[in-house]
Amino acid sequence: MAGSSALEIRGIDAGYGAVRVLEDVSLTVPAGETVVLLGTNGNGKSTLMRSIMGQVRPSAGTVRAVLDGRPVDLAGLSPEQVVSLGIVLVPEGRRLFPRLTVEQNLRLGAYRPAARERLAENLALCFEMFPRLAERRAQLVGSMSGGEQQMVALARAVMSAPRILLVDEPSVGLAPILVSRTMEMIAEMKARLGLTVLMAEQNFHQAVRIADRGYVIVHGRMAFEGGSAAALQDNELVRKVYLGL
Amino acid sequence: MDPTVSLLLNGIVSGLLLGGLYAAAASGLAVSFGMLDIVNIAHPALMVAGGFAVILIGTALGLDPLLVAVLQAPVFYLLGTGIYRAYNHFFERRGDEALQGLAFFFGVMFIIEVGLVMLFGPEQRFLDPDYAFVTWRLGEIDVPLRMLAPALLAMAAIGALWLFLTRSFTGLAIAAVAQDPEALRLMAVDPVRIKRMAFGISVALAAVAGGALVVVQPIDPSSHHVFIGRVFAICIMGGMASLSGAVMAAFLFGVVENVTATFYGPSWSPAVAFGWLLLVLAVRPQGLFGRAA
Amino acid sequence: MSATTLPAPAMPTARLHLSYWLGAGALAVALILLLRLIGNEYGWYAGYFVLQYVVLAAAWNILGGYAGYVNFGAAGFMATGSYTTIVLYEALGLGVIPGILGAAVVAGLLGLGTGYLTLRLRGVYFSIATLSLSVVLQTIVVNWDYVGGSRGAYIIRPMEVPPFASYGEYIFVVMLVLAVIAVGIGRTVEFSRLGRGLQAIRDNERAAEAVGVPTLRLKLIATTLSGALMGVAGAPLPFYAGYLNPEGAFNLAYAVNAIAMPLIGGAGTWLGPVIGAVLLATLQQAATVTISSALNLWIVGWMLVIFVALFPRGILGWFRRR
Amino acid sequence: QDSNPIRIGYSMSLSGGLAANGRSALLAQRIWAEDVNARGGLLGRPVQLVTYDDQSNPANVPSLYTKLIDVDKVDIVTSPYATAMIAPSMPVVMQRGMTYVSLFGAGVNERLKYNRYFSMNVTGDDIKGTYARGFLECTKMLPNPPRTISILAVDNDFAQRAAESVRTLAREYGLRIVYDRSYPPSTVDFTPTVRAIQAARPDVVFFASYPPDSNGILRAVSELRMTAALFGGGMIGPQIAAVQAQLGPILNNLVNWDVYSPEPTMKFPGVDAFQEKYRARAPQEQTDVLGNYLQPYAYAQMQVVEQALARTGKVDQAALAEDMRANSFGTIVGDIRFSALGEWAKERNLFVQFQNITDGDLEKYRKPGTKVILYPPELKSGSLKTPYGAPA
Amino acid sequence: MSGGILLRAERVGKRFGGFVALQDIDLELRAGERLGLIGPNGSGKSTFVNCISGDFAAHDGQVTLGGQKLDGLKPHRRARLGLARTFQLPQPFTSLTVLENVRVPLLFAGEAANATRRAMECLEQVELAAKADKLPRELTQVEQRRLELARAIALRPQLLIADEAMAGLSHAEVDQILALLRRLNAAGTAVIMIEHIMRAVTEFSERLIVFVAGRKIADGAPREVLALPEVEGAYLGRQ
Ligand SMILES: Nc1ncnc2c1ncn2[C@@H]1O[C@H](COP(=O)(O)OP(=O)(O)OP(=O)(O)O)[C@@H](O)[C@H]1O
Ligand SMILES: Nc1ncnc2c1ncn2[C@@H]1O[C@H](COP(=O)(O)OP(=O)(O)OP(=O)(O)O)[C@@H](O)[C@H]1O
Ligand SMILES: [Mg+2]
Ligand SMILES: [Mg+2]
Repeated sequence: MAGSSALEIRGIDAGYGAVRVLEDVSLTVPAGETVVLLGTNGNGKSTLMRSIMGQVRPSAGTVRAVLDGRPVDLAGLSPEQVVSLGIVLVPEGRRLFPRLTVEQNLRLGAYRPAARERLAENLALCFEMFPRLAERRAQLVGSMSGGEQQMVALARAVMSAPRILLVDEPSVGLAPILVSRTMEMIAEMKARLGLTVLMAEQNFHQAVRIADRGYVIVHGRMAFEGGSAAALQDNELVRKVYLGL
Repeated sequence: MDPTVSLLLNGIVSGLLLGGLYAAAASGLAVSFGMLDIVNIAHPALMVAGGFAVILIGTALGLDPLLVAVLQAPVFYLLGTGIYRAYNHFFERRGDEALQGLAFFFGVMFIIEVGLVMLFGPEQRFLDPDYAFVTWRLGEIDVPLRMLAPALLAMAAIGALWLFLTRSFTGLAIAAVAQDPEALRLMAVDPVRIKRMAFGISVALAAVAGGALVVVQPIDPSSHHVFIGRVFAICIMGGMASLSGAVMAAFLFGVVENVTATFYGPSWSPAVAFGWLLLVLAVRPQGLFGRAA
Repeated sequence: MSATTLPAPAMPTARLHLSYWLGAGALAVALILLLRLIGNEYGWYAGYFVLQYVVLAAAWNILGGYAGYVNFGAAGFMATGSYTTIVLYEALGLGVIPGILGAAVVAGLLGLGTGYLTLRLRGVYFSIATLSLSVVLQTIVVNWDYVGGSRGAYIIRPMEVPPFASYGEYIFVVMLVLAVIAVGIGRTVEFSRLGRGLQAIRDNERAAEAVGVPTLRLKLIATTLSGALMGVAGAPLPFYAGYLNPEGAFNLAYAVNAIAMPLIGGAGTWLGPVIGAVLLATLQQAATVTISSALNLWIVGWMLVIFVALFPRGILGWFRRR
Repeated sequence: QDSNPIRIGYSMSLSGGLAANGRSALLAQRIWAEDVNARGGLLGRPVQLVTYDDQSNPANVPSLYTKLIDVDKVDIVTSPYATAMIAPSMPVVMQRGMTYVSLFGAGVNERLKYNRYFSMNVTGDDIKGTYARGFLECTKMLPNPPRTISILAVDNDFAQRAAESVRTLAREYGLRIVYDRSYPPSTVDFTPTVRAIQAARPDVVFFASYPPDSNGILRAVSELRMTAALFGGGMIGPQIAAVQAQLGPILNNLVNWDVYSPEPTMKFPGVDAFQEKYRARAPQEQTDVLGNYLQPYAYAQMQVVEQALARTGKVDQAALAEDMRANSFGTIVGDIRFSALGEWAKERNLFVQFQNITDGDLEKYRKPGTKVILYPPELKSGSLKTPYGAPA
Repeated sequence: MSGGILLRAERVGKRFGGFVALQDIDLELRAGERLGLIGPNGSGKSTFVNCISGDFAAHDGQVTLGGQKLDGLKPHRRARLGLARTFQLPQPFTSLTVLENVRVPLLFAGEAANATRRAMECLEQVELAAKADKLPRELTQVEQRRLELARAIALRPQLLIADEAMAGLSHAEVDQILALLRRLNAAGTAVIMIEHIMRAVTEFSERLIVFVAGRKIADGAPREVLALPEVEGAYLGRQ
């Protein structure tokens, strides 16, 4: 598997209306690895994620996924088609269904046919990872605390039985104890389910614990590519912005 | 039996039967209005249109109105998806649905009503199955089949809908789609397709309710007026997105109306029923059977 | 909801308001002169028909357009105004003008009461509550013999009101003045902090409260104003028609038009309801007198659909976008 | 010969709640215009009808009538159908001093006292004092004198006047009122109401209702097997073909207010010819197929205009009114004379009983013997059958 | 620079149905104080803010601000008394521009005359001035949070409660917001900071309070509080 990339983005431009957010961005997420995407806010991390999912249409460049060794061009696919392939996003701001219960939210995660088969198994897995959700399975999600909602968002992604998981800032709003646990969980999910993970994250210390490599995006351009966690830590930009050095 | 008790019991039973008709009319709305947030004020007009279709087809083929109502439901499903397509194209896609959609459906309501006048004339139309003249007697309680048969059909249709909504993934998606359509796409669901289906279902239910209405009473193109306030009130009282809530509210509404009519005269029954709704809303803003979020 | 922010007025507000009143006054005088020139009674009556909707739409817009509280019960408020006039006529023999003042007070109080509904009811819940209110009011009127109950009430109006050439002209001028006032009030609301506060409420009531907007007070002002003006829109009706029954007073058309007209013109702007009302009411009147069959209502229905489809943010919104 | 037509303008309800009757009235009036024109017109001029749809909405009426008078400059105006539509036209018509023949208004001129108002309706000046008399007279035909009566009336103008009349007259006939209520037009289910009436055990049952409620009431009555010695009243609906077809035998022995029945006693000259033409065209115009109700009166309304014009020889509103006050009119609904208020000088509320009905076939309604006239005595064509609703 | 007691909460309690979200919370805050409030997710922090701001009616207890009892006062009255809060999930006025969003509080705080100028100042403070004419939906999540802050400081509050104003910010951006809060504090505004970013909390707070499961379990100097084993167990985890 080594070397054959699971997600491959080449030279994309993307934006909203007349506003150009991404310029000539390339990025590779090799199969079975966890890649962290760094960048201060407003630099286009979420836009990049959305471009992969088909929520934003890049005006140039290619987005390709390799699934079971078979390359798939994602350009022109709708989000639902992308998700059907097993590429799942935990979106910024969680995007839960507030007037549905925890359990209903999770079940909806398993909508894609491949995930339905594993519904029971995945549900048990979610409740094992987040016991709080098992306690609150009948609570309306809208009434949960911020952190609890973050748990639902992650769990819902698990329910989709992802092959490639995109996570947009998973640690936002989580208590420290949960941040490290979430990172471990993503690592564990990756190990258990054989995932490939692309994660946008601000909490550098936590992110590098599980990251195999990383990118830094500045003003919509790829500013740095770190082949390993150590390389990232040594980068000037990262040291300045994330480590306060 | 004490005559007053007998009156009361009969009032309750006939109220429940009337509630069956209301439930039929409101259940489709619980989907479009309650779940999709589409204020389809033309729903009762669609119901009456369904009634006209039932009479036309039923008379031509000599079939039972309730049977025709069920058979024609797929056609109305398609009509519903068509209306939704227009709605989506002109409003939803542009993010202007909430209020503009209301005006749109007001227009649809006029078009249907006057269209029916132009097609069939303003006269009353009817199609009575044989059982419409049969009344069962259980002790001192009368159960006219004219009211019972439609109520049972309504319950069956609502039961099927309920199973569909609670047991299927599509049903779950219908419940979620209005809350965040964009997020639903991240669950591999096409929200537009889901809404189209759901709206089609709601219109199909309107057509079934139209069949029920035909059995209960003759109809004319403006018959829907009396239902507009009632069905929306019932949906609200039922807690919007809750089908079981809407059914309970429909029964309650029917019973309140009929018991009031029995003891205080029919003159005040709408005021009592709607006044009561105001009261319910004042105490429980989320409806009688709704859940606070 | 269609409105986006308006640029802050460039002129000082006082001058801005003065220019409205002068402009509207001039327009009104011009209109009267024009109709006199045409010189037939129908002009006054058709004009009244359109203007009553201008008042109604402007009134609805104050609550529905700015604050986003959709009132389904406009017919109830209008009828409250009409029946206030009838009561004053029956009891004291009063004419149109006192009727209008009375209607403003009574319908305003009813609006104030409705305002308290907004304490707990938002969105469609509020709408259905106002609809219920209208049903309850109608039942009361129907059972109230003093105002004729379901049989309706007759008003014997004076044959002439000097210096006006005819009663038609008189009632038209009255409605014209009311329309100028109603639109002026809507406009004043829009450019005042009341309007801005209502917009904040429409967008996010909880946040508005948190940043110090007295939401309840603003909503009460809005429901009272809006209710009073709707009552005013209905107040001259018994004198216009000489007769009113509950079915006519609570006609579905009022509730529908009160919503449709601002939406088509552009809700949440002062001019939108005027445009919508003039356009739609003229169209309705024209369809009624040109097409002498049921087709007229059908065409009105299609027009409604086509207009909202073409101008999803109202006609005004469409121009703004260009 | 003057080819410049005489234009008669009015509004009719062609859509909305009153449309069913409005449309058939319009058809009758069109037939009249064709008849007149076939005879060479009026005063040597052809007749032209100028009509608008008032949508059953009273608020539309004032502007339509100003349009007719001021813009269309019609020579004559006649009224829309029913009180709620006629009343709002009055101020306009009065201001112009137009002579005005109305159709099926009730008590419109009671307070207005307009001396150029003439009404084509059988109810006469004093609805309260006369309307229900015929019905109550029928109690005298019963084998045992009844003691109690129930009243249920819909909340609208005509029904409330009818109910008031029963209330006023009941004592005179020795009847005690044991149930007296109104219901709103939006009522869907009548079972509870009928059951409440049943519980009061009235000997005589009086309903004043409108379609479709009349249907709902009679269906509920049949389902609850309600019976009464004398049963009926002022129900609007059983006069209409569609309702007769639907209710079929449920109508048997119902005693109801009416205005026309094809009994030998009512064979006024011209009515058969009118009905023949009407029935030939009704299906295609989608209106009532029989024309046994207000249709002959709509025709007669125009006959009054026609005869007054013919006599006065010119379109002169004052002269026309003068003529209408002074003369009697021979119409297809009989000879008519107007009172000072413009109502029929002598009321002619019919009370008919439905008899010998076995199914919903409408053919029998074209012939005598189905709607037997019980009142007034001079038109009486059969005898009362009692009770209503006895098990078959 | 801390003065007398500004905010006092006594035995505040809140239930949702049968679920006890807050129980017997006592808290005192001096004028100009910088207080950190931490606790696991769902421990009741936001609920507490809502009880203080008047969004929720507390079931028990009472709250005073500057000696005045707040019970029964609606949120906007409390805002006028100098209590400003931001929402954990940003709640902008969606149809108003960024500038208008900030003008709204000023219009109702008796500053209508120079509302525009003051609003621009506030936007400058949160570095949003460049986006004054944008609609909130065109802002990123983080920018929306800053807008929340701008709206809150426009009220010139005596007390600002910032509910996770820094979630999702990078190190450098956290520093910017911290600097902003410090400037405000230096001008006399007391701040309650609810935050899960420990660096921010420790750098900023003079005092730290910890909620666990709706109860206050610790209150004191940051270093001491963070050293408590129960805080580590429930909240921090092994660092
Ligand atoms: N829907 C939108 N319409 C217009 N502009 C947008 C939209 N969404 C984002 N932007 C703009 O695009 C730019 C990049 O936004 P993006 O959300 O990708 O940044 P990000 O790196 O994810 O930031 P954050 O850390 O704040 O989440 C920002 O300047 C933002 O204002
Ligand atoms: N309306 C409600 N109905 C039921 N439970 C509720 C409601 N609102 C809040 N809760 C529950 O109350 C608890 C406290 O919520 P709160 O939002 O105060 O937590 P928090 O400390 O702010 O957490 P976080 O750090 O995740 O934001 C949570 O468990 C939440 O699920
Ligand atoms: Mg982002
Ligand atoms: Mg919180």
